[in-house]
Amino acid sequence: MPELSYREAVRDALATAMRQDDGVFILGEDIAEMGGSMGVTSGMLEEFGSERVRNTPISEMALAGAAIGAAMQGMRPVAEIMYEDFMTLAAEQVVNQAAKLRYMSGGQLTVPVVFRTQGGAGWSPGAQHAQQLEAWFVHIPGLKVVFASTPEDVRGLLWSSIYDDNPVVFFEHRTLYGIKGEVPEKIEPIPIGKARVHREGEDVTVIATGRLVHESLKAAEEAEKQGVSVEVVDPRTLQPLDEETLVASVKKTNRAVVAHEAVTRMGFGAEVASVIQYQAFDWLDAPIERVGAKFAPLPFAPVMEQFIVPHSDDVLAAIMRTVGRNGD
Amino acid sequence: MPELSYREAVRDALATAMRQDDGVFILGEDIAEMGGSMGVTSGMLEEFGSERVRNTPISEMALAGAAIGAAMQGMRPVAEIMYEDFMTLAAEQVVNQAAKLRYMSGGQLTVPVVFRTQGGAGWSPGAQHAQQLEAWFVHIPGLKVVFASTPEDVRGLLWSSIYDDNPVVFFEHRTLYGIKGEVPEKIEPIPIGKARVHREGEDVTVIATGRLVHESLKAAEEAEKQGVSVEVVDPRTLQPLDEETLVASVKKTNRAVVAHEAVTRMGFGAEVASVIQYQAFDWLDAPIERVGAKFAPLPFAPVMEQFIVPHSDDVLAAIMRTVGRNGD
Amino acid sequence: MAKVETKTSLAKGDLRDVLREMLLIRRFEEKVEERFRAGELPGFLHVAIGQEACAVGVCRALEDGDIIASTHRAHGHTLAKGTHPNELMAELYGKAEGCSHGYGGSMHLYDVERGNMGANAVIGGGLPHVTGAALAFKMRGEPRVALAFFGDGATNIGTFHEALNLAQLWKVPAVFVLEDNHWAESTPESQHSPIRDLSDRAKAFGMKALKADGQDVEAVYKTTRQALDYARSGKGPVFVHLDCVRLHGHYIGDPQVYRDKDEARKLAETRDPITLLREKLAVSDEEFDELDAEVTEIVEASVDFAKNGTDPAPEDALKNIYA
Amino acid sequence: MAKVETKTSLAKGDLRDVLREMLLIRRFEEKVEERFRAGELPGFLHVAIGQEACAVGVCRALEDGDIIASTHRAHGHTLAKGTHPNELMAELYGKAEGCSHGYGGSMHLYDVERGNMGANAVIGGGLPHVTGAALAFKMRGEPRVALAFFGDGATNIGTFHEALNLAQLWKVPAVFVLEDNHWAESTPESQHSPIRDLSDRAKAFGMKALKADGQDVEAVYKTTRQALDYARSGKGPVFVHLDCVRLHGHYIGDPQVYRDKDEARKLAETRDPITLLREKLAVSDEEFDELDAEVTEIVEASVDFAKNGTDPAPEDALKNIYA
Ligand SMILES: Cc1ncc(C[n+]2csc(CCOP(=O)(O)OP(=O)(O)O)c2C)c(N)n1
Ligand SMILES: Cc1ncc(C[n+]2csc(CCOP(=O)(O)OP(=O)(O)O)c2C)c(N)n1
Ligand SMILES: [Mg+2]
Ligand SMILES: [Mg+2]
Repeated sequence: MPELSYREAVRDALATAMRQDDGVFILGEDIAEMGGSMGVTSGMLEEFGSERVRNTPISEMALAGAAIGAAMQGMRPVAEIMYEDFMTLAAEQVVNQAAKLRYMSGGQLTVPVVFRTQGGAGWSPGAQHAQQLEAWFVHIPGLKVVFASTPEDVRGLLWSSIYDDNPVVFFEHRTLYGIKGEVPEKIEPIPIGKARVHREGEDVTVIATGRLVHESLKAAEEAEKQGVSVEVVDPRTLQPLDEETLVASVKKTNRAVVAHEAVTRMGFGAEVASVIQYQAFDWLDAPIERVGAKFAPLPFAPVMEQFIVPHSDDVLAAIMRTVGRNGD
Repeated sequence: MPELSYREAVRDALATAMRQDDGVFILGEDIAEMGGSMGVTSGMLEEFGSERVRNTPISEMALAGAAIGAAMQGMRPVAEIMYEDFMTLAAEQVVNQAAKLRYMSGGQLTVPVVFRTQGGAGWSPGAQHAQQLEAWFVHIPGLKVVFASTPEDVRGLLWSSIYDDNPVVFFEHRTLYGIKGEVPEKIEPIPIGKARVHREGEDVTVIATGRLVHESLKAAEEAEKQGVSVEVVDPRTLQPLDEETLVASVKKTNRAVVAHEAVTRMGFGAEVASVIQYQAFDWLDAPIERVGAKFAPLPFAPVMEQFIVPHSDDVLAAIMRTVGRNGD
Repeated sequence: MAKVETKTSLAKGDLRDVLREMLLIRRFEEKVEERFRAGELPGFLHVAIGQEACAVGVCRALEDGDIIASTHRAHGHTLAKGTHPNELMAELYGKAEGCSHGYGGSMHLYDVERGNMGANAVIGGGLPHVTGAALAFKMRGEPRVALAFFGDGATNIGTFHEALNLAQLWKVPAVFVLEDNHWAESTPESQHSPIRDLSDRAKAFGMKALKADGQDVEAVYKTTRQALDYARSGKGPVFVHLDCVRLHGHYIGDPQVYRDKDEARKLAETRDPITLLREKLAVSDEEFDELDAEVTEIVEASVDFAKNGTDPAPEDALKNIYA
Repeated sequence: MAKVETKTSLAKGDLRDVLREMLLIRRFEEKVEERFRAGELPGFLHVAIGQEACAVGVCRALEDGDIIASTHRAHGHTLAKGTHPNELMAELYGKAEGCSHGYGGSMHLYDVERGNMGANAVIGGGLPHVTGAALAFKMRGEPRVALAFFGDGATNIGTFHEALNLAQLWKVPAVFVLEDNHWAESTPESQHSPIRDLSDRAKAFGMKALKADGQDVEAVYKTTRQALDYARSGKGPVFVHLDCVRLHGHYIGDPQVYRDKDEARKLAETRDPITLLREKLAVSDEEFDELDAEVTEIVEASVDFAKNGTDPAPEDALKNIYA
């Protein structure tokens, strides 16, 4: 099996779809000559030309909206919003338009558009270039929401997103672009709505997304050394959510930790915790732990930034807290 | 004690603050001659003139941003965003600017601005004029979030919001403007961060916001007839959240229902349920029930609209489900 | 597709048909006002009484395959783009037979088969869609044009600026039709815009701008034709400024406390587009009454159709969320 | 406050000081590049090498009490508005002594006491604040002006359109300074804007527009003066278009694969604002070296100051969230 970086995996999904399908094109700020602010689309201008690798002016709202309009006319555009924080500028189009057009038209319209964006702490970009806003879009009926954590997943899920007939908000994590992993020779679509069990375990289930999947796997290894067996599950798609897999895992382990980089309060973990406490109430031996960013904007100074966002030791501490409780 | 409608109570807080304080002014679309789309600011132009009751063009982003700029220079502007759905257009300014300016400046800046907005189903305005988005803003450190359900609360909390030195997102519910209630002769500020226990009870705690406070009180009366004693608590401020009062109530009743009009998935109830399962785990005799809108945009046809959003019978059903569980 | 042959002006016979269509829209909207006041219609409704020449003049100029995006004030555009009054009225009654099957309502009217990509209740919300649709046409080499309606108030929102800027930058076949009725809800133009000629908005993008009297349906038709030809030929988008009047309130039920009562009365007397066309065509009272009776019957029938329509089942609300 | 007396041009002595200040900014930014490459500076950094005349010319023209809002490319503006190099450098090192106490970083520089309301990492994000600040000044009858810097790329975003439109509508004392370096990140102006003279953007609002060579600090000063006087006198906002050059990459470390190497080299040879001023003032090599040594020492000292600064405690991250 070939090895790709997360960055290359994203690019491979885009390029392969564009090779096989004239309707697929990409648009965004500085995605052409420069290959995007994270180098994801690097080299694509040369292969596909400026009609299909389309630099846009700084107009997040209109570029999102133009992608929607093209999608309504049968294209499959993939729009890049350079930083997740700028999704706020495209929010009207994503939330009031893309998500609702099919519904408001009573099923007449189809809007097969993907909004790719990225974010994450770790490089001290400060409060306006690092926040994680995936929870917002999970709250909006009509959208699908994907957040992949490995090269294999990001490629297979982006592929599925491009060919999904619904608007998909597709989150990437900045610090993952460099990680490498094996991927199937040929792109295999990964169904939207299927969680991935990264590691089986008996004592506690950690449900994690994005960067925190990796932090959780690290924490799980550490916990193992301390005699605690940890199952790590990545929902991968936040909407639809594979409640079945998550709940089944917790029914097996009787304990749960939810981990993401976004602020804990009103973060995606709140939804997961609510679902689990409801569906696995009689199985739970301890309160569900939530691990996420502390309640602050992201500060600049690295020492403060690292304090705000969670790491493997935070996940480990949560694991230990939850197994420290007596079951009943 | 005088009686005011919810609408008059909002107006009274605005007008009283404007009478006593030159720094307070209001701005928004059609708030002057027309008195706003909901008539809230009706008559204020006549009293305060067009400098302080400032009609704006259709520019949600700039009117929010201009309010922020004026607040940074020591004014206390209250910006009206006509419909909650249009908060998406102001989101960048509210979320990346107002919420973070103090922090990014290391405490140099103060941004005492209020963003008033309203929404809610009930009048069949359709998918782009009725959604409830309060959960979004609860996720953003630096903002305070208020959602009042009675004339007394809306007046006292708006007063506190105007004089709070932080940006406040202030939600009103369209269907509540007409309800009447007694208010103190003189405006008494209500602390931001204090829940209100509307009704004491022994068997189950219903935590509700906005319109659902009234639906929950109705459901509580009905439950009473069926022998179930219900406590109804309105957090009133979603950020900061009075966790103490909520948790204390659930520790007493051992059962909880969370109710709001917004979509259940990733709604405010998810956060409340997560907090309660964590802090009152050993006290809970049943899973926490969540009552909210079904997972759909708001449809136009009244019969469908009413199906999507929750009513007192949905709260009642949740109460009955939760008391139907055996405690352990 | 071959390039369609261009008609640059309306023939006399066409004009009689145009009058009939404008009158149909007028009677339809008057009926909507009546039924709303009778408490039969839910939702927020906005009539475009006084702006019929814009809707009809513009939509007549379109070719098959061209598409439109409309606004909150959409009944006229929808009828002019070919939706049957029955389907429109059924939608306003929230019926399954409605053009949005009861999911949309007055501010969300769609008829995708007929090229109506929808009304939009968010000011400016549809403008980037038109840029994007036109881009799709251009990328596929289709000789189609995407056309957006919007109001004077909409020229203040960022979406307008971004969408038109992008359209010009990419030289897509789009036409942006400003129906300038000089009001944005309760706010007169002088209070919402710093410039007195909204055609100047196009200068920020270097976009070709045309202007016409929006009360003169022939002028509207001709100007739109010109704009469509230009856009279709690949030269880029066009901004069309139609000077028009809003004879009634912003929404049905609007007491218009903010407006001088005389203004609307005077406009109704001097600038009613139906009266103007009728005079131009020298339609006799008898002829006019005949036309009127004919369209009134259609409107009445649409109310019957709507009232006899099917209420969606409550659970239908869970359909059509995802494809 | 009484109306401040107006200086319409810079005296000879001032100009020598201006040269020194521009050189200080240049050396400061070169040092920042060096320290970034050495791996000492976290975050995303953008230098404005080549644009020093804009920062200095504009800020010199301001009166006490006037305020500015800056962009992601903020070092020059910040120094020119009076922040000490020590405090700026300390911020870039993430120290408590920094002008944002380590919470902001290069894209979020503040010095509120000195009227710098902050850099902004969101394109266009600060523009409506300037409209609002100017509104506050106007409402309180204070003779102050609020001034925003922004780039050519920023003229494409809706925030720009809305904020300038509102400022003109309300006739607030604001000045909007476009630093047109003809690049938005990797995107040349011809690819991001459909018009070739960005002064035309002001026409959409009917805003008074002035233009100057942004490499000529005297011209920048004079033009800004004119704009400030106009705004301060209550006549409304002014759009100031400065034609300038970006000599280095978009961000530090930018390999500029998208840019012809010759372009930047030629610009450095012919349009470096420091060289231009130096020639105009006929500064001898000795004099220049003296100046250079002087500012270099200040810059070196700022690095020492920064390195010896206090790291915030991790828990400090939980402060300053709410007032
Ligand atoms: C973004 C947004 N802001 C506010 C509104 C409320 N609103 C509906 S119509 C309208 C006025 C629109 O004026 P104009 O564009 O001139 O259209 P007209 O009503 O005159 O047809 C306003 C403010 C809205 N629908 N969308
Ligand atoms: C809303 C938004 N979109 C995109 C970016 C990423 N970005 C940072 S600087 C920049 C280019 C800005 O160009 P211009 O306004 O000309 O300023 P310059 O960099 O030339 O000083 C872009 C696209 C951003 N910071 N904010
Ligand atoms: Mg109008
Ligand atoms: Mg630039």
